Amino acid sequence: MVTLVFLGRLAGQAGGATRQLPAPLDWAGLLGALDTVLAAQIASDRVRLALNGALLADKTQLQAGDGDEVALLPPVSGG
Amino acid sequence: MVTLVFLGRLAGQAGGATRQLPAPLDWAGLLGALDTVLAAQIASDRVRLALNGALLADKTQLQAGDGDEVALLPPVSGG
Amino acid sequence: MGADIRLLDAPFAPGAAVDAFAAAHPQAGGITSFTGQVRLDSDVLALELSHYAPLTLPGMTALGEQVLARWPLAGLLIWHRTGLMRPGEPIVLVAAAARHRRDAFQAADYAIDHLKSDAWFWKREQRADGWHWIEPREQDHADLARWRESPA
Amino acid sequence: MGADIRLLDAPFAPGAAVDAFAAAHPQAGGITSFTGQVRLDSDVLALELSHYAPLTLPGMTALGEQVLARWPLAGLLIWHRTGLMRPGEPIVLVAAAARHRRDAFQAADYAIDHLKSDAWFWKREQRADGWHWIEPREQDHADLARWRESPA
Repeated sequence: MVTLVFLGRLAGQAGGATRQLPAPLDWAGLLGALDTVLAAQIASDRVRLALNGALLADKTQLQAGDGDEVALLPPVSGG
Repeated sequence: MVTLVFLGRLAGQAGGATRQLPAPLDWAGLLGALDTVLAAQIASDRVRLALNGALLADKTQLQAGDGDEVALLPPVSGG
Repeated sequence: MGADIRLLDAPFAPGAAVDAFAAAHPQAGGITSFTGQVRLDSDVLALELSHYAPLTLPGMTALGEQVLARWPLAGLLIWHRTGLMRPGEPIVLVAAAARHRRDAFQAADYAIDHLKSDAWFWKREQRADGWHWIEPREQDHADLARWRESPA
Repeated sequence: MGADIRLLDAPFAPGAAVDAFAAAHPQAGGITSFTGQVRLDSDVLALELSHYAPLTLPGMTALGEQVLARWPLAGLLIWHRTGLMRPGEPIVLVAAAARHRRDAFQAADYAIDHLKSDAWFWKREQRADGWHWIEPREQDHADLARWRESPA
């Protein structure tokens, strides 16, 4: 399984902070597994992806395997 | 009497923090009452005078009467 | 010397932290510190900060190293709260100790400006009508731009 | 609101002062503070600060009013020690509380830069070979010039 971690407002929109999806998981698989509103948000330029704690320069190149953690990171909050 | 208050290094050079001089006291009288080394220092542009807590714009215009306090202020120290 | 970088999940006293930090760096002539606290605002009941451990602490650590490389400091401290906070509680403390006060001011100023962008925190406020996520602020971008325009 | 301006002839704890100051201004989101302490230096045994009461406190008070007029602050604190101090003891504490952190930083920075010129203090250091008066520093003039060149 791949663990998705939803940060910030995405957690509320996903209905929880984490979710499990079957491995392997790529970008098309991720978008396809989410409802269309959430998928559109995650596809926006403002949301970044980290695979096992490392930010992806190009999130569309996601390749997650069994046991991996994919974090979905909206813009951080202001002060 | 007029009280002179020597601040900073001037106190050491005057041999004490305060000194009494007869009133009235003007600029020439002040310089004349001090030894020549101290008088030269006090005449330098870097030393300012305050009469009863008020800085004099032109210290050569000093006019101190009985009970007045004349402070002799060298440059303040750096941080 | 490494920076003192911490994520704290319980309230802390900035004053005691800064006094201990100052005492630990007696060769420094000056310590500049910044405390951010939850503002007392008639609308805000509480503030919640969430973070993503694999990114947030490494981001703070990298920022600390960057600040130490840029200014000659005797010490640097960056502490940040997470979790639920009430009005008046400290959120963040940055302190920089240096031989010269200009270095201490610039380092602390830079650290707090960059903490927003280099560390990953998400904030939401509880108001009478529920929880609201806080968006990035334009002022933060302007604050960061200062450092790009004029190197310290 | 007036500034909290004090001349102190005994040691004080900056941390406790800043915590109390922060608590007194809960509407401020940020507090910037600067502590100057007697540097631990192999040569310096003690530092003595003298002042001239009729000028020193009015100078600090006028500086406080000037800072409050220039930045929108929730509070301002300027405390300065006088008398004999040992290495590690705090000499000066400046703290500025503001809604926005840029105001707090600039106000504290300005206050400490101008304290040297607007308040009258004379310092001497005790070293192994006796007491030495400290002269004005070029860096202080440069620090003040910053504020004339670019208004905040």
